[in-house]
Amino acid sequence: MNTSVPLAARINAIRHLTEDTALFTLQLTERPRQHQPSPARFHPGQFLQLSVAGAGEAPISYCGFPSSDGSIELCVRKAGRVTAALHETALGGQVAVRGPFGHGFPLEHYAGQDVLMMAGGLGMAPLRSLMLALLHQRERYGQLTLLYGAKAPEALLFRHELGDLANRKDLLVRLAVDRAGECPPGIPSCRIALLPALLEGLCIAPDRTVVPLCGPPSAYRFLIPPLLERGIAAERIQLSLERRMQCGVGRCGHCAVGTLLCCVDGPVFAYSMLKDLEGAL
Amino acid sequence: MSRPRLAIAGLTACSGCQLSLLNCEAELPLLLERIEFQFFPLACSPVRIEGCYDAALVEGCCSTAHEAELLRELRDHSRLLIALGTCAAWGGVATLRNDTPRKELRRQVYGRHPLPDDDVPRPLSAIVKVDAVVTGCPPEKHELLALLGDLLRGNLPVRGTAPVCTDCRMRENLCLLQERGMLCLGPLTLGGCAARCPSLGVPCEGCRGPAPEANVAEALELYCQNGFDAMTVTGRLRRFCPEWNHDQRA
Amino acid sequence: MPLFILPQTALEPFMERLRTVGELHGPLRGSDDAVRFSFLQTGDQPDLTAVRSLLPPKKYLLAPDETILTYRPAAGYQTPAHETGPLILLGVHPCDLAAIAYLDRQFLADPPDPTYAARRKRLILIGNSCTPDNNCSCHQRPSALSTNCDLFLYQQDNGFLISVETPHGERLCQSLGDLLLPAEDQQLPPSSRSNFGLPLPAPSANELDAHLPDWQRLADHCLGCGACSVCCPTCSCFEILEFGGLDGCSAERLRRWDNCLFKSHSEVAGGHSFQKDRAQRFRYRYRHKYRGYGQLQGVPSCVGCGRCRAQCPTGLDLRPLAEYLEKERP
Amino acid sequence: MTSVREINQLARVEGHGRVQLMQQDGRVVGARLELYESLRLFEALVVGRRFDELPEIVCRICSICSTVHKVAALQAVETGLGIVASPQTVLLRQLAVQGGQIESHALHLYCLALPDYLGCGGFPGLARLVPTELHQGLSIKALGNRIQELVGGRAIHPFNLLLGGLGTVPTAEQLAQLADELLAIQGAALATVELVAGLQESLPLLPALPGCAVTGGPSLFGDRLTTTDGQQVAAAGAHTWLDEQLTSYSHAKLSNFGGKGPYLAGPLARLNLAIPCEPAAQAALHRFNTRIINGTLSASHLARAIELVQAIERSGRLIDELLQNGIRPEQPVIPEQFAGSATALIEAPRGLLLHQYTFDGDGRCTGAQVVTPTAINQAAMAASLTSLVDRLAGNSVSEVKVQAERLVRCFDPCISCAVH
Ligand SMILES: Cc1cc2nc3c(=O)[nH]c(=O)nc-3n(C[C@H](O)[C@H](O)[C@H](O)COP(=O)(O)OP(=O)(O)OC[C@H]3O[C@@H](n4cnc5c(N)ncnc54)[C@H](O)[C@@H]3O)c2cc1C
Ligand code: SF4
Ligand code: SF4
Ligand code: SF4
Repeated sequence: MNTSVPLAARINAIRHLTEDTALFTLQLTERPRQHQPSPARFHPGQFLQLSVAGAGEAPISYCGFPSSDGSIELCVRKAGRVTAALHETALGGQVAVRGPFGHGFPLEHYAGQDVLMMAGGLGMAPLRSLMLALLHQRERYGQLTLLYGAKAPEALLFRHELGDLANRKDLLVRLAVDRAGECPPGIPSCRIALLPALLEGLCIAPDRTVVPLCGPPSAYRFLIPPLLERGIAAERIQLSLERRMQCGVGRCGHCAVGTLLCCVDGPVFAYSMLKDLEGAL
Repeated sequence: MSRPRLAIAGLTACSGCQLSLLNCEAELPLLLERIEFQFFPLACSPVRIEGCYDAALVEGCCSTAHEAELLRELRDHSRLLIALGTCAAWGGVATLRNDTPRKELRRQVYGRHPLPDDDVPRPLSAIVKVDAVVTGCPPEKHELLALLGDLLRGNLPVRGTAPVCTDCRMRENLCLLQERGMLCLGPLTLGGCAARCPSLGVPCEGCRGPAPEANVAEALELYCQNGFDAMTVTGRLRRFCPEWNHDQRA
Repeated sequence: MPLFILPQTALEPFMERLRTVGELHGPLRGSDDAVRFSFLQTGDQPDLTAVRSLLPPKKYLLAPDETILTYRPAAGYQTPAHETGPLILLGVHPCDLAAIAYLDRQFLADPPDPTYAARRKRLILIGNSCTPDNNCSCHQRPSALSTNCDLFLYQQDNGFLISVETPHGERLCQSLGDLLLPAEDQQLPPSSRSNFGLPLPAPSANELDAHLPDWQRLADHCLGCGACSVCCPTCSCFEILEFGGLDGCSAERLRRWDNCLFKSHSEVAGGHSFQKDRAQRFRYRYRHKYRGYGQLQGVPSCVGCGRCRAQCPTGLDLRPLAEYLEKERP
Repeated sequence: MTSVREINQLARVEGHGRVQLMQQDGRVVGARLELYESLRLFEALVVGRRFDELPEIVCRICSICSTVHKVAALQAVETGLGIVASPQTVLLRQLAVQGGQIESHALHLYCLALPDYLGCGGFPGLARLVPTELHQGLSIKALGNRIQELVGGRAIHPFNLLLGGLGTVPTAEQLAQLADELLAIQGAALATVELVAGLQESLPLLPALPGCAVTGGPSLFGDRLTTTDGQQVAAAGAHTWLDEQLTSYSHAKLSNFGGKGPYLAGPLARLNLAIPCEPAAQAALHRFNTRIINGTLSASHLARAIELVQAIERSGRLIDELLQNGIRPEQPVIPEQFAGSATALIEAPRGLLLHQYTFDGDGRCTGAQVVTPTAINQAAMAASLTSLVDRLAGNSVSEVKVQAERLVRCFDPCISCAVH
């Protein structure tokens, strides 16, 4: 499979989510070449490489639901050269993508399980993709919970969707923010607390709960211990790691996590794989 | 695509960084189509700071109140301010004897003649916020063109970190330090010049300034083992950058 | 596996014949006394007894700096055209051959890297036996001497014993028929390298002990100059850079050799680095070289060519550490 | 009532300078040139430095003249320490200096001066008005840079020019290639002479001043200073003869020529001193003899154009000689003594350049003097500005400003050099 050449895509929609983050909807305008997979077919938790000509390439997680029409949703924060260039690109502008890369969340093992999703900051992007997939076949899973923390209410991503989600009977949503601000409409509880505090009072059955986890690199150290304390086994905690990443296929050598490579062995890893790996967390 | 408006100015320096731009003879016509050189006293009149610039490229270190004022004015008028060349980035040759009082140096050249006071020459970042740096004495053509290519798109250049030695080994040069015992500053100097000097058998004089991850302490030891005294080595180090942390092991 | 003899006197015509097959490159000693793999013009005498070249032959497969994609608004991203036509590398030592085999496993695995694959495809490898020096550690990573080449030349008193390793090599020999003598009852020298590239047993826990003082000791002496990775035949980390053209719309994407001993190697946006101190990075390098990582985890990538030791300005040597740790293993 | 109007800062010249126009009752009555470039104090910076560092440091005085500064410094240090560079090195240095001359003259003529005659502000305007001519000028300039690159390793701050030799000697193939390019560019150089000769001059005709230049060696080189009024000064006495003084308004020292000045340095002075010319340059000089010999100041651009032809021919000649002698790789000569002092004279694109150094027994510099063409020309510039103001009596201030700036550009000032 040849994933080395980015395929052209058009920005079909831009929705500003926060001051520095926007949701981009892309439409492939170039057909995959021979032996090339379609970047529009993916599993939640996988990522693609997004190119903005003249600026370069950056790894971005899929954040939408795999759709048949070839559109791709990406939630991107302005962080540097490529992401800033993307934000400068106008609606209808051309970018390029290649992928999908890596292993996503092991959905096939989630059937019949309670899924406790925990997202910090931009970690909501890949988890949204997972959540949409879970909700799409809602009946296959047990209890679904989303714990989501951000710096401030204004920094919560997908505020326009959170209200509806919170009103669903089949999904429990809890939000935490570091400091006060204006809460999204329809959200009953937006606590000023750290993300792990949202676990308080949750009824968790450790042996049938899986925990997909996604947050900034520094967050994992304080997110994981409370889960272990609740008796959740290390294999049941699945986290998505962020590393410097350039080729996406395990060659450039930048995304090493101990002896594993984030791009091909991850970016989603079971905590059990990482816990003894130096430099992983 | 709108044409970015640039201001190109020189402070205390030799004009080499600006000249490097004019030395892109083959590319100049294309550059003129794509970029507006709004303020560029070396090559264009009139000299007037007006309106806003997308970027100001400033050469040289800052050594007078007048220059500091010009620098602040350019900063205020520009979205981006770029330190062009080693003097702007690190201080350069003009800062060679920053540890001797200016008065004393002035006396050596001008005697007791009264001259307006000047300051200790300093890099731009000591006065204003600098958005990006292109080092080199003078900077390399390809880096200038890459900078302009980035400015055309509103990007800032990517900054390398590898030292000159990396370039040098990539060009498959015999190491002058190791094999010829020369005082080559390659290990301590920021690369990007394709190891110009060692490739012609001339030891690197460090014209691009310190590499961020340089192991200064170890290099000093190594030079010493090769028979260079501390005075010679420090003198060399300071040719382009007055501030080195001799204990840095990064 | 047929064997032939190439008398020393026939080396020159042998090379001339090779030139009719493809572009001939080999180790050439320069006026500075350093050996580099270079284009061999008629009359150039390759140095087939040199212990090592400054850069390994990986430069023929992964250039220090190369364009991997070009962008034009109408055409999108495209891979640049690659040179075709055979390129013959003469005089590649067993360690370097093993290194190419290692790179092949990395770059030809699915999905193959187009630039590497195109370059590899045109390469004809003619191996050459050698006499290791103090910097070499090839004996630790035994593999068949002739692994991965088309022809292999064993140095003998008055010429070379040639073993044919691939059908390609066989065809080459046929076209050289009149220059070669049959090697009657000659035997291949015993090979001490029998299992290069095979996985090692899992590392013992203490091998990875972060608190070994040796890491810090090594790290303190490391200049961070990058020489070791640049000259290592299996170091293949690269960074990718994109440059926008002055026309405002075209662009070029480059890849350039990188180095795991640089902090920037593992830095992400915002400046967070996953390998902050040099000691950590040293251990990382050690593990890659002696333990392998990624898909080749457990497969050591040091082929023992000795370049990193020979070219380190402060004489750093991972070898004693490796030996020490090897002994520790159950 | 007296008031002051400034041209601040002068554009299209290297460095920072201004012209003050003294105004009385609405009329300009006087002018003063102020070179306010900030001080770098090179002559003090190098004190205490080892002899081999000097050329590398002082070439940073100016980028446009970095090659010639480097060569001047190398010659001074070598003479001081008794190093004799090989004939091959000497020829290669001459070649590099000619390359610098080509680059500098082409830059000045095409990018800095030409806009004055076409009524635009600089090269962006030229690209619009006379793209072909601009292209021609840039290709000449590029060749000057290629020469400096090949010999010096870099067009600006040529690191390959070392004490006693070169880091790496260019190959015969590289030189032969350059010779071909030089041959190919000759037409463009001759066309430059025609272009400049045909420009409509609007500056009042100001008499040229007596000139001074280096003589006694091959083109641009020599061991003494000669003036058009018949004086000859050996290198060692040149600094005293120039007699630098300090002024209250300029950061550049002002040559006083023992009170007998001012003297003009640069292309016009050189051609008036009949510095040896190659055939095509000789022919051009012959053709425009009346404009150049004892001509007016505004003929300096024409002189520069003729020198461009000369430098290109001369470079070709030097390469021929080098190739005929056969190119040999050489190791730089190493000094055997470390004490000494010497003065070197050389012609930079803008005129006479002097470097003078003294070293103690450890080869450390104890004293340095650098006198640059623009510093020498300062007095001549000031005098011509005064005559200009006289001539333009009655004109509007803005007109005087325009002409004053043009006049200054006739001298092609290099202010970083002047204030070093
Ligand atoms: C698997 C994965 C999924 C990601 N998903 C998202 C997402 O959905 N939304 C989002 O906004 N961001 C995401 N990121 C982070 C995003 O890739 C970085 O913010 C981005 O690379 C910054 O690129 P830049 O050119 O804008 O920044 P710069 O800082 O200019 O980048 C400089 C260089 O460093 C590299 N680099 C810097 N930071 C990172 C990083 N964190 N990861 C990889 N390479 C880096 C870039 O490749 C580039 O070459 C993800 C990262 C990874 C590894
Ligand atoms: S010659 Fe200088 S730059 Fe090159 S490797 Fe040696 S020390 Fe580094
Ligand atoms: S090798 Fe050193 S001195 Fe030479 S250009 Fe590069 S950084 Fe400057
Ligand atoms: S680690 Fe050193 S010895 Fe091993 S293959 Fe690389 S360069 Fe050769």
